[in-house]
Amino acid sequence: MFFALTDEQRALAATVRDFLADRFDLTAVRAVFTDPDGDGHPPELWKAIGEQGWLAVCVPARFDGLGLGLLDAQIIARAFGAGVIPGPWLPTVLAGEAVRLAGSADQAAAVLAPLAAGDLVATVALRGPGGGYDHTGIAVRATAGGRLGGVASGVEYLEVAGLVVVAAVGPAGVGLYLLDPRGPGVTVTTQRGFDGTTRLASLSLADAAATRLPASDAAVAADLVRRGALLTAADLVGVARAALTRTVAHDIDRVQFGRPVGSFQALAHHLADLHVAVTMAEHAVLYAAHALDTALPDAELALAVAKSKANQAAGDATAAMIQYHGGIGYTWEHDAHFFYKRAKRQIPAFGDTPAHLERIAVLTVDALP
Amino acid sequence: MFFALTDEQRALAATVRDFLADRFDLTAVRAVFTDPDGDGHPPELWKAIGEQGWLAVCVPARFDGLGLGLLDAQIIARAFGAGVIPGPWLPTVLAGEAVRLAGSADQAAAVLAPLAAGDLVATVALRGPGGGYDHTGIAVRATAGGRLGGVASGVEYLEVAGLVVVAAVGPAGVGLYLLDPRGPGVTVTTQRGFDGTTRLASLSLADAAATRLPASDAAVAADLVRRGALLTAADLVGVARAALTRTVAHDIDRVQFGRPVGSFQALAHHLADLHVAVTMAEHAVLYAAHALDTALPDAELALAVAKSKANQAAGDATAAMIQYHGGIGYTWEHDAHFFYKRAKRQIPAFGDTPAHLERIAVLTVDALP
Amino acid sequence: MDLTHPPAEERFRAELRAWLAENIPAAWTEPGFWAGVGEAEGFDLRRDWERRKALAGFAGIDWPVEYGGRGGTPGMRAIYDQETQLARAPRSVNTLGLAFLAPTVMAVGTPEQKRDILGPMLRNEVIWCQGFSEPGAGSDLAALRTSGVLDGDEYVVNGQKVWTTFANRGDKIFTLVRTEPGSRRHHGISLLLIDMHAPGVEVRPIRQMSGVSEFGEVFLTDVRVAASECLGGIGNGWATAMLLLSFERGASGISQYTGFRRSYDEIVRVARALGRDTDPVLRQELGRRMVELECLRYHSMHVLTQVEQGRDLGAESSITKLQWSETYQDLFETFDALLGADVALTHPTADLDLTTLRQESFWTRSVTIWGGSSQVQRTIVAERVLGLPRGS
Amino acid sequence: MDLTHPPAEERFRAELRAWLAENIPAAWTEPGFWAGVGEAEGFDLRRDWERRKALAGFAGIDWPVEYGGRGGTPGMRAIYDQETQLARAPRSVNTLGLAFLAPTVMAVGTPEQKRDILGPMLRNEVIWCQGFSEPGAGSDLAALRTSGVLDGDEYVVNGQKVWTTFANRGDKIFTLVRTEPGSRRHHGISLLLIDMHAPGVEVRPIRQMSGVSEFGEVFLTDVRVAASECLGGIGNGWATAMLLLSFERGASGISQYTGFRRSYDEIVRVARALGRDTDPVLRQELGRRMVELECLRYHSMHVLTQVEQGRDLGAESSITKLQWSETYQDLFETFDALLGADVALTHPTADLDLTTLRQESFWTRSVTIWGGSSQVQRTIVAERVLGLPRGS
Repeated sequence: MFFALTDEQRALAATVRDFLADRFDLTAVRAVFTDPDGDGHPPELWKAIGEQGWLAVCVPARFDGLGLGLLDAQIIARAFGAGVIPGPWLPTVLAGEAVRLAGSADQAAAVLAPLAAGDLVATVALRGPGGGYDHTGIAVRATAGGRLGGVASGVEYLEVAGLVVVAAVGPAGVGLYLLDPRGPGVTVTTQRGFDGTTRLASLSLADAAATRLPASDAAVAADLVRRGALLTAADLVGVARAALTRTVAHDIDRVQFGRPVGSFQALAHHLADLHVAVTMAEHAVLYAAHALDTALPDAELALAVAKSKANQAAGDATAAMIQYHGGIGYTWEHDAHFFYKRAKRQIPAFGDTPAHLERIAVLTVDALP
Repeated sequence: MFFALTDEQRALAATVRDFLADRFDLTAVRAVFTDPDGDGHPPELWKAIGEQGWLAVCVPARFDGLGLGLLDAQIIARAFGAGVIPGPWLPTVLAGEAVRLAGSADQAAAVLAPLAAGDLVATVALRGPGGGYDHTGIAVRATAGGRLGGVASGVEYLEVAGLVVVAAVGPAGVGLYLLDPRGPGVTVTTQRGFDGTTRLASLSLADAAATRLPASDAAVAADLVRRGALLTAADLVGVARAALTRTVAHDIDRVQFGRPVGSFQALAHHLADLHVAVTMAEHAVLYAAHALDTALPDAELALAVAKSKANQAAGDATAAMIQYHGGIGYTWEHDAHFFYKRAKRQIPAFGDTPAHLERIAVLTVDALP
Repeated sequence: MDLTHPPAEERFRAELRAWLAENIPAAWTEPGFWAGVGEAEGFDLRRDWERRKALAGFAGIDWPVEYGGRGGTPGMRAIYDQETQLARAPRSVNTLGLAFLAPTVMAVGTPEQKRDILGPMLRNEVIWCQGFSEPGAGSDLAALRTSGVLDGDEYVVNGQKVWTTFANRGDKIFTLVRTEPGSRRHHGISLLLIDMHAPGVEVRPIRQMSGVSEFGEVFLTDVRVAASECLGGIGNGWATAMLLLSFERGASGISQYTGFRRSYDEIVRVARALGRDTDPVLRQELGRRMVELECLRYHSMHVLTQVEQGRDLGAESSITKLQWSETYQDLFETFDALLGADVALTHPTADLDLTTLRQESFWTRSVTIWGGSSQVQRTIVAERVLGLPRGS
Repeated sequence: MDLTHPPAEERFRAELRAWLAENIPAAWTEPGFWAGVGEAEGFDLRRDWERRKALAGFAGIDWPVEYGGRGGTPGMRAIYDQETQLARAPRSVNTLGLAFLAPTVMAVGTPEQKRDILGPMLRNEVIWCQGFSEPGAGSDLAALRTSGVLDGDEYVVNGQKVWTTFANRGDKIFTLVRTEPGSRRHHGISLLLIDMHAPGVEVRPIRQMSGVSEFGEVFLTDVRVAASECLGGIGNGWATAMLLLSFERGASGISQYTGFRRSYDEIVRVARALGRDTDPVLRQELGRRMVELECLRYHSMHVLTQVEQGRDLGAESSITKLQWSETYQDLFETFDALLGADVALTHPTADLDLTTLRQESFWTRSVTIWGGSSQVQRTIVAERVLGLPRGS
């Protein structure tokens, strides 16, 4: 039994953490956050992410990747969450996963090596406005010839992406398509939002040329969503842990009524409950990553558990971060709102809690013999 | 604006409270609770209830009743909840309401006077096994001639009742029927349960003769359920307030780690939240009773709010009563479990929380212009 | 029970409602209007509107006539709170003055203070700020450090105040100042009335997480204040401040209810636009929110009754605060829940603009902090209502 | 990550599983069996079964061979916890001895104590009770008042213990006694081993709210105990007790998970029988319970890993306790929720017997109280894990 990260994995975690503390701390985040007209994609950060190999984690070795799995990728996602790091790392990794899972040899060769090196920003467009992450949420149709029409909403970093993986319903059902977002028939429209640690846009397609990933179908699309959910859960767990740690540190120092605020029992007990919740969410993300990597029979359940628990932990911890900082935690000037807003955005991403709980019911209530 | 009880109503509340403290305290409750084979219907208590006029509250003056409304009846229900009082007061009052609302003049004359005087124990049988409180939950069918067939579950004090109001679906839809539970074609079967402050039984009917309340229909049946829900909510509010008050008193006295347990902030804050919840439930029951009595346009919403809030307050307060008494609160010998078990039984009675919340959604979401 | 208002109060309602209908421009009630006009213009519009309202006789509803008020009943005050919300009247820009300073002046002010402060406040000629909180003294007010040193018949005040609403628009500020050097905690404090335009007063707006700036910091550097500009007596500031804060108890919650009830309906309309209003799980959440909202309404009737009966509500006001603030916050958690994956977008669909609701949603994070945090309120309920022993 | 067990551990699992399959009568696993047999008969069946299991080599799995144990790994212990639950093996009647007293004896017992206590305990020849709590000393153990006065080479013990599991069936009891007259709090206490059959020991069963009596009160009146019947040294009882309680940390939660997971399935079957398993609102509740259950399982793997790596879990055991106890309690709130209006009935329909689940549901109210209440556990997490300053 070894339910833990290996020494190498711990070293990776430390590297990412140290790098961010050194080179992209909350001051750097603030610069991106408070510039909503900017592209939210600092070039020096992206360059470093490429150099460090953090885009290559899941890319097979034959395409100059590290050939690792989600267990390693979630280490990076967690650190990025903890640092509320902007930039298209997550959607790029996810687009790479789509190509790895369902692309032809040529597609893989064309996409994965530059993606791993940081030479290609990519993203995924998996649902229409107001839609969920299953096939009913897709609002793009595909012809047999691979022409796409329709719309996708909330696409991360679409405006800086060189490649989009689009989920569309074609004559043979759901498929994934590679699209050049600068091609004819493609309209990209900025979507304003409150979370300055990302950039979002909608994608409107009118007879736009795209190439199908030949092995893609509904099952692969669902798998891709699960991978997105796992990395998002890891991001949320990072957010939750950082929010809690920062709140504890503040409440050890902050004195009211002649005592540190953290010595008031009602607050202390709430923080203790949050610690239990965040710890459980950490366990759950670890397990789900491993389960997806090794195709354990309960991988789907584990994923739904991990995302549900990460949603709860991050929602509660970031709300507590504001409440237990007192007035200062509610200001623009304090960093608490970065964590709060990122959690708010990520909680419904790749499946909100009710969707995952219903999935759990399917797997444990309906499936009971 | 006068949102409060009148002096007369306060006096009634004090009378009931004092009477119970004097003549039917928790020792008397215990005797009934711990004798599951007994009929749960102490004659001296019933006699006194009749003499005091507590069965006559909603009965019109022409049948020797007091001609008051639910606002007065809920005073008694609350005191009975606070004292975890056994006996068929609530189902008898409710059966009287059915006759008052939908009975013929003859039926009213035959039933209401003896009922008001305490000479008649009555009850209501409104749903089948596993069924809810709307028409889909009814498992009794009626012929045009008033013969009943089918089954009803969880009927309070059926075994001591001289009259049952049965909801049945007949040729003209839902109706309410007067049934003699000792007549032919009627089988009464004890149903064992954990709440020793009541007695429950099922009613099996095979071609049993009954008399329809001529003005009864689906609307009257729904109104009757609302009245039952209101009185049950009042009972729960009484339970909740008593559970909280007793817990506060215990935790002021109980010393651990050299301090009264009630001075520990986490516990104190939880009790404060419970006080807010119980206070709101008290307000809500008061308002709903008045709204039903005076047919305010939002009476239906108010009832659903009152029952939902009373459910929550009583569930939380009685669970806290056990937790914050420490080990002793978990013993048979302590009284905490009377409150806990009565709340458990009453919470789903006349509509569980999800049912009332869905009703609220119908009234405030679907009905929004 | 009698939930009706007497005829005189209902006549007042009709009169007020008619005046509001005539005097609130239609454009003001359109979604996004106030978010659209700039902060400065919005303030000026509100300031002027409120002045006109005062001149029409709809200010100081329950103030005595001698102080320029209408001399109305608590019931009229509740009707005013409700009707101005229903009509989407702009929020007051002089809230803290009207709610807190004014009744304190009536109670302990000198005749000159009553004359000079109350009328101009009602007509919005003087906008008042509150200067209680300091960076190190939030919930723990007695930890304040702003000092005033007597020099002739003036105090020289130095210090810093924070969370001051409308700091950058205010004309005067009622301030807690430690006027007895070396005093500790509740002792040696005075409530001074300081001119915000005086030399040495500097203001820095505090931007909130919503992006809006309604609060500010106030820096006081050698600000000279006449000793006569003290309310309630020199050295008696703590008692005066406690008296002042006790007037929060007048609030029954009906104003909050009326506003939140509208937000609920707006949220339902958003759910409908997104096709989520038929989702049984979300319906349960909405139902749960409505339970708490309606309880707040019933509670406000209870409070009004107590006030009309002349009862001291005391620590019960903490129940009102907990009920409205926690309910308000939860309501917007439900708003987020029903937006699903598009929660982060200002316009999840082309014809759905969530700017205003989103700002309100961020605002709800603050309501459990200011005016006594939920933690402070629970302590008050535990100790003063339930009688639990003082803990820590 | 490697969530497999090494081959030796899997061989152990196979061996154990086969033995259990052969030795647990089919009748024992039928619903209601244990509720049906009387308390006394049930105890005897379990006592005897456990003795046979010990003789077959399936007791003391991770105890050293020299003490009669199997000398197995922590992984084997976890497998044992899981497989006995899966096979619905009867719960041990000697839990407190096996889990707490035994490792303490191994650590600080004299050679004679090791010899006399461990073997007979494993074979259930001596059933051990715990005598720590007193009526005035629940969570606050150091408030204990039971006294032992030295008389020759014996202590004369007087006092009262409470919440003693199997008080009426036990043979010996390990007890905290104040052996130094006038000592206070943690000082002057000794851990004495008292014969429950000795003169002066009286037992009164405590009936629980479920109606079952598993606990009891123990009255000690002039009970004479040889001074040699002390574990860990006279006057050193507090340290010995803390060492003893620290062995709770061995529990990874896998045993609880396995049991609760079965209860979840039973609850789902009840929902199905009542046609409530398709209700979208109840499905959300069930889903939420499953989230916490699965987290408990992952957590148990984490704990086992830490134990295998020789790490001291310390205060982390409070996290385990909070997670399993609160999850267990919530699971049975969901059970109640899905029963709807028939919640109070033992047989809501003719073919549905809820007696056992209902008893379990009442039992869950106790698990957040004993073994350190949830409040005590949260304090430990706050102070010792998060490093928050000691409050009160």
